[in-house]
Amino acid sequence: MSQQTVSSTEAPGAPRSGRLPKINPVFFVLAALLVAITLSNPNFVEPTGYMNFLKRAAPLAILAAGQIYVIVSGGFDLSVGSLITLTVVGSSMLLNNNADATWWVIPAMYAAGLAVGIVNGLVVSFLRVPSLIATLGMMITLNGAAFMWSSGSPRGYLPETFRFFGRVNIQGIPLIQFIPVALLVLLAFGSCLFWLMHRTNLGRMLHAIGDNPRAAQMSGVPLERVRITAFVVSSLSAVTAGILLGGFAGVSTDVGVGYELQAITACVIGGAQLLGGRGSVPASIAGALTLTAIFTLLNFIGLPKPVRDVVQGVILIVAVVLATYRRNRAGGT
Amino acid sequence: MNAATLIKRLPSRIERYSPALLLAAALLIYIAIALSLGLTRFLTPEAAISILNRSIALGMTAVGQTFAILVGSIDLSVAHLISASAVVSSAIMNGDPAMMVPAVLVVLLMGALVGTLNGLMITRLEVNPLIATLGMALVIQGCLASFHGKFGGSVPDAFQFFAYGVVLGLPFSLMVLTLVVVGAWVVLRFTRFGSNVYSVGGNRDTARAAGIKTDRVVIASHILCSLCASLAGLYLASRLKSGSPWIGTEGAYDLESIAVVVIGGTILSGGKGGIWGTVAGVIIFSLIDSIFNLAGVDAFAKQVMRGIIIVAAVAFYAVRSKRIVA
Amino acid sequence: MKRLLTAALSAALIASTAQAQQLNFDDPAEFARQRELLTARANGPDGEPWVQYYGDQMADTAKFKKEGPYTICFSNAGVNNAWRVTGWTNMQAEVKLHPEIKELIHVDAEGSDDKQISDIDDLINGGKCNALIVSPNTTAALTPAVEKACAKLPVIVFDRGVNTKCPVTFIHPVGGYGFGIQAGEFVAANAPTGANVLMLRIVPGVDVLETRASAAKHIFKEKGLNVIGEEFTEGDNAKTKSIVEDYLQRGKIDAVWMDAGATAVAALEAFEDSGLPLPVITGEDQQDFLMKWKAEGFKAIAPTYPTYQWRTPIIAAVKVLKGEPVPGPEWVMPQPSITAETLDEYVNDKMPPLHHAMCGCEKLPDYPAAWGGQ
Amino acid sequence: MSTPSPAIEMRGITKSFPGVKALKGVSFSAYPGEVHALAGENGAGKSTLMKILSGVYRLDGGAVIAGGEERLFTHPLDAIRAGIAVIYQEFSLLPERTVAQNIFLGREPTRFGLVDHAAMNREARRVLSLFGSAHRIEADTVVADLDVASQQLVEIAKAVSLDARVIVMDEPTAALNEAECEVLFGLVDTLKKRGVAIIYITHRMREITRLADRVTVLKDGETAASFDHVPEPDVIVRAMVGRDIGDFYAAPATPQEIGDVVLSVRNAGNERLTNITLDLRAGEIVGFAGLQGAGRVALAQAIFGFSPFTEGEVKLAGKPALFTSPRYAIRAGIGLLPGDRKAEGLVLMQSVTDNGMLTARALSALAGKADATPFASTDQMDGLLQDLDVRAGSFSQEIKALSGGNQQKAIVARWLALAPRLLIFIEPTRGIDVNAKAGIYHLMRDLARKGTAIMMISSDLPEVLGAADRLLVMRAGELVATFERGVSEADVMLAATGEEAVAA
Repeated sequence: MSQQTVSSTEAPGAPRSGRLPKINPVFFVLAALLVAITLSNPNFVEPTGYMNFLKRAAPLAILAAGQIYVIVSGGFDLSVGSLITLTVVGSSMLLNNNADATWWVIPAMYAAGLAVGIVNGLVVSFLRVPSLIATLGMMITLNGAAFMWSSGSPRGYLPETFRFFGRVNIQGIPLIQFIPVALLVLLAFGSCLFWLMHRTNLGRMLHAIGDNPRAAQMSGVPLERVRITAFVVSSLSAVTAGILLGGFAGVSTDVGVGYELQAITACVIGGAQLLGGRGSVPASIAGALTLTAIFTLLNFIGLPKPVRDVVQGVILIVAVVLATYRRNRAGGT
Repeated sequence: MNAATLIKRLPSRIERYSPALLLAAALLIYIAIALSLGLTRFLTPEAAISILNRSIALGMTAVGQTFAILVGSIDLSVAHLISASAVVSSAIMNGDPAMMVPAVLVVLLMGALVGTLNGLMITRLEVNPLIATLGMALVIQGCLASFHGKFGGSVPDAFQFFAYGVVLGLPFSLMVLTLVVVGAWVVLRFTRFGSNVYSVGGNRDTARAAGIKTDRVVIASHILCSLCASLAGLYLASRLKSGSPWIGTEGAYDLESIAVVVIGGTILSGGKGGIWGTVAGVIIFSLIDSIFNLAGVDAFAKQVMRGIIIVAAVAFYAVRSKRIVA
Repeated sequence: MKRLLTAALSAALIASTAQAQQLNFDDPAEFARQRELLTARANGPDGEPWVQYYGDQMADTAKFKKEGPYTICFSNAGVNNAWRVTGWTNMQAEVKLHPEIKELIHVDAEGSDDKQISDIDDLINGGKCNALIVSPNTTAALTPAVEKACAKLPVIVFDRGVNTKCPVTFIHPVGGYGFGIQAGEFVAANAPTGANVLMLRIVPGVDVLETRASAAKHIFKEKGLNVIGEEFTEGDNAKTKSIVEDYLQRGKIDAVWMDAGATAVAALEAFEDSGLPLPVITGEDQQDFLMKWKAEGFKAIAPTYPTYQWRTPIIAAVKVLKGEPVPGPEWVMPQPSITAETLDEYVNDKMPPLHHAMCGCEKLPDYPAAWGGQ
Repeated sequence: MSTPSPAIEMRGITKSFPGVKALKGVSFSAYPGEVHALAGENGAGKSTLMKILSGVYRLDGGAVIAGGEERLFTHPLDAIRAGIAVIYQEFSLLPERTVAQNIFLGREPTRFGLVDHAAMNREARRVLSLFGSAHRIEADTVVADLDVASQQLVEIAKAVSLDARVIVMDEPTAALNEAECEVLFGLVDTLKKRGVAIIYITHRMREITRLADRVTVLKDGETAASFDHVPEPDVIVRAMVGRDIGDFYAAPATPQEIGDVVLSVRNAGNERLTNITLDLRAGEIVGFAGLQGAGRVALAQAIFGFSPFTEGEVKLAGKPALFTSPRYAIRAGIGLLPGDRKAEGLVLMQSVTDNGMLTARALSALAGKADATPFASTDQMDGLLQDLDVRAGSFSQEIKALSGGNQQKAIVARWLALAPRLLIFIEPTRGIDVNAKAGIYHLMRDLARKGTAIMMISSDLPEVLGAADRLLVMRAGELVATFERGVSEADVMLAATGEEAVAA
């Protein structure tokens, strides 16, 4: 409505003063938090300190890196938490204490994730159910399915072959002594998703459909395919996170609870725009690390859980307010 | 009026009765299952009342959520507000009938405060409603947990009349819910504020251009939403004799109330829908619950089916629209 | 003005909640009673703790006598954790031992008080039930519904109780203090004097768990142990592991005390992954913990909250309907701990990791398949 | 005729948006009982001025004087209370609500505090009856069920029902046929007699001649001319355009330049179109005229596969071309520049380059490199944007800060990268200032010279007449006339409205 007049005058585009490389503030916040953690616990600079931190943050970071795909495309994926549960429970059921089965169980879980992502995408694209509701339904369904499958008590232990990814540290690395496999997984998965989002057509298409789906459609963007891909990426990241979490901590039936909201929170802290059009994979990963760092810090300084909830809530709101403020100040409508 | 416009207006007529259609379908399934299992006693008026009685808290919350969604917002903090209301009311009453009125007042005031804050964050700070209310939920949860081990207390027997009292053969709580529903209907249908809710939800710019103070409408809707949640909290405190800090979250009232509202045909982006759809949605949910209980479906399978039903019901409305959703 | 009012009200609120706080989970009399029961001898056949009971007070059930076959109804708080899953399987198997039971109608409240109240309502209005078994989701909340049910039919409550004496009997093991005492005393006896103890809790505010913690704290205080922290894990393995890792980074932990054993293995793995020797630990009878214990041979005890108590309500219900006396109004059953000496009886690598070994289910029909074993 | 004190006066109004100075000290007034026409090209600042008057925007400088005192409108409500009603160009109706609810939006009649639906419908019917029996609109119809003309009338009724002292009408006739226009003109006369001050925004000279008492022309955010009488149309036009029309449009195509048939449509139709038959040739710009809702956009969307033809035969370069989605149409070589750039064309939060690359990327493999598609690399795109003289601080800046003309050129670049056979321009110069307009016309001609078939849809009749080689007129979903270049505006209007007598 306003656009017509806003853009009326052909201003010779007073070129924006110097395009300084804009660094997402989340990185500064993360750095500050890490300094604070170090101050409250000097042992943090030891490899065990920061490596444990990274290892523990890896699942959420991967999840956020996947969730950002759906958020950039304009939606939400609430089903990731229960997909994590399904991955852990399902792996336990399929492995059935057989360590040699890992090689096919992991692909099988990825296949399940793929199916979940496709269904989410199809329901949103073709049944036109808003993703908030579609993935909420999926979340409830998957949770029920995980329990139904295992009758509430998953059958097998997760063998060391499976737990390798989430638990093992590779020793004997110069300088840093050791490196957790989970961190390697995060680096590999994260760079894949970075490349896909920021270097390929898919990434630009995701931004386009989140920014203005109608314009994207009129420009020939295959809306459905792109949207389904976003949900698939998110689901696959959930399976990956599930494998890491199962590896890190073993079988349990409520591993995934609450992860969906944490992942969205991480993306928001990373400056993603809800309802689409803006977001970055590294910033979302940084957002996840920030969130984990906040929890760790609050743990170290011995704040009780209630305070942690309040802090998380306040940070969430402040992050969004600041992002909005920055954008408004930067001009535009 | 030519043929083309007639064709165009036909679907919008059907759409208006879709919640009723869904409700009828659920009712039919219920009756069919009851008959096929030979459980005719589940088809009596008493059974109907007991089905309705299942969803008093959800009903109250959903009425409030309808306002939030109609105005183009959403409220994820209701579940925690319900817990907080139940805990605070039972802590203040602490078995003393004299404290009933102050407790109710404090709880409603708290609801109004939470609603106002939600509304202010959304309008003045321009925070996405999902994030604003999610943040609020976390803050409430934190405040609640900081009272952990200190809650206790219980409501006096007199207060339990709210949940268990019977007036003229009808449960008192059901009458309260009916009152809330009718009240909400009157507000939406017969007050200027109600019209404004639809207008702001339909198109905020248009509403503003027509001279509506849109921020106030959003804030007021959130206050109503929170008040309804507080009322639900009071009801639960009365029903359970005491408030526990997980009462709202264990009932998943945040997501369930949203699900019920959209199943009732109110669209998530706002401006279209209404209270009767929500009522239909609530009854559908209760019926589903009862159907599952009747048919002896186990809890996990029930969950699976409930998830599918939510999506299917919303798809039922949405699939015809040409609008792109995300 | 409004702000003032709010301030005043919140002050009043804090004052009144502070008062409510007096309802604490620290009852010295109960503590002493349970401490005694742990060493008392139970009545009933040896080796079948699910029909054993302390004391000799019996409930008269003649008025409930009825011709079979019976329909027994069960309002279950939920099957939302592994302990309840094992228990529920026990109960279903127990039913198979009683030909006089025609049907067990099971309604699952999915962890919601509100729903459970409706469920109980539906069950009694359905008019089909001869007896009602209730496993309440919350003590206070379910009291009115149970009272209502008592007026119509014999009610048997187990696991968590209700605040009324109206049920025929309330079946439960010794209790939370007992659990806390068993675990606390073991730690005190096996950790060095003045040892650092980390207390890992599930969530605050749950009565059974609060009493376990308060009992343990008593013992630790008594024996001069140093509690370095009390953390809530929400029963989440990953969170447990992270918390323990963080503590290990900052100092030494000699013993880990847990109010419930679900995440005991995760706590141990934190030590392993940090390359530290395993501490003195208290777990529970979950199979994964027992397996680990057996394999690594660390100092541990597994107090139990036995799942065999899920068999007893069925036994009791049948007795009640036959008019036979049952222990009542409370049926307190033994609550054994698994120790290094008895570990071999319970550890079983054929059973699933989250199976609770103290199930008394080994001789039940369909064992082990129905419990997920091989 | 005018009484001494103006009903509304605006003095030295200035207004800036980030990067744009939209109004540079404009003064304007309207007296009770007069029609003051406000003319100007699209984007001259008319709408901004009126949005300040109606409280949608806050002014940066200057003063608004209503009823003798200075007012600061911070919310539309302030303006409404001051007796100012606006009929917006973009419909501000809520599609899901009834006609009566829309008319009384935000000020529903109440009784005992409750909305009196009966009274509201009654009152709505009374207001609607002003339009006479020719055009019947039921008060309880849902607006979404109305056709475009009826919606425009509801919009007018909404303003009239306010009993305002000042009514602003922003191009109110765009969707109306001749009979409906006459109804509106009659209504304006009635309001005038009642002493209402009417600000009438239009660029149709005919309406200015028919209705106006005074005329003010805006150009580039400034008052270009102001007349206390109604001057000859060409005087107004010159003031609006600010230069000779001669070189404004590019030279027409010579017969040699017009090549083979690119698109041929035979007896095609769908829900909104009937029996469409036409040929579009390489090198030719074909203009489409008609009222709003006459089916021109529907035709473009049908060819483009957005709301496809359901019957008939379409061929693109000899091959069957009944596309069911824009993607297929684009692949086959059809491009479309939407009329509502913001809603359908731009991805506002993305960079200028990204907007230019959108289609090239959309047609490439999803996993392919975003910086080097088979159609264009980002470097080539930046070169193209430079060639089109897109002015931006940097092509990596978000496109939303650019002016309308530059945005439009970025969309043109999007299509140029694909070298389409047929390019459809819908309202190509909407919201674009005069100088940039000429640029767009010349660009269209250059494209045609390179062998592209161009379909041009515009509501600006002089523009279509000036820029097109051939003119097709649509009415009610049908093609009703074909004109060669040089036809008069009156003949086109006659065909478009289907009326017998047309005032010049």
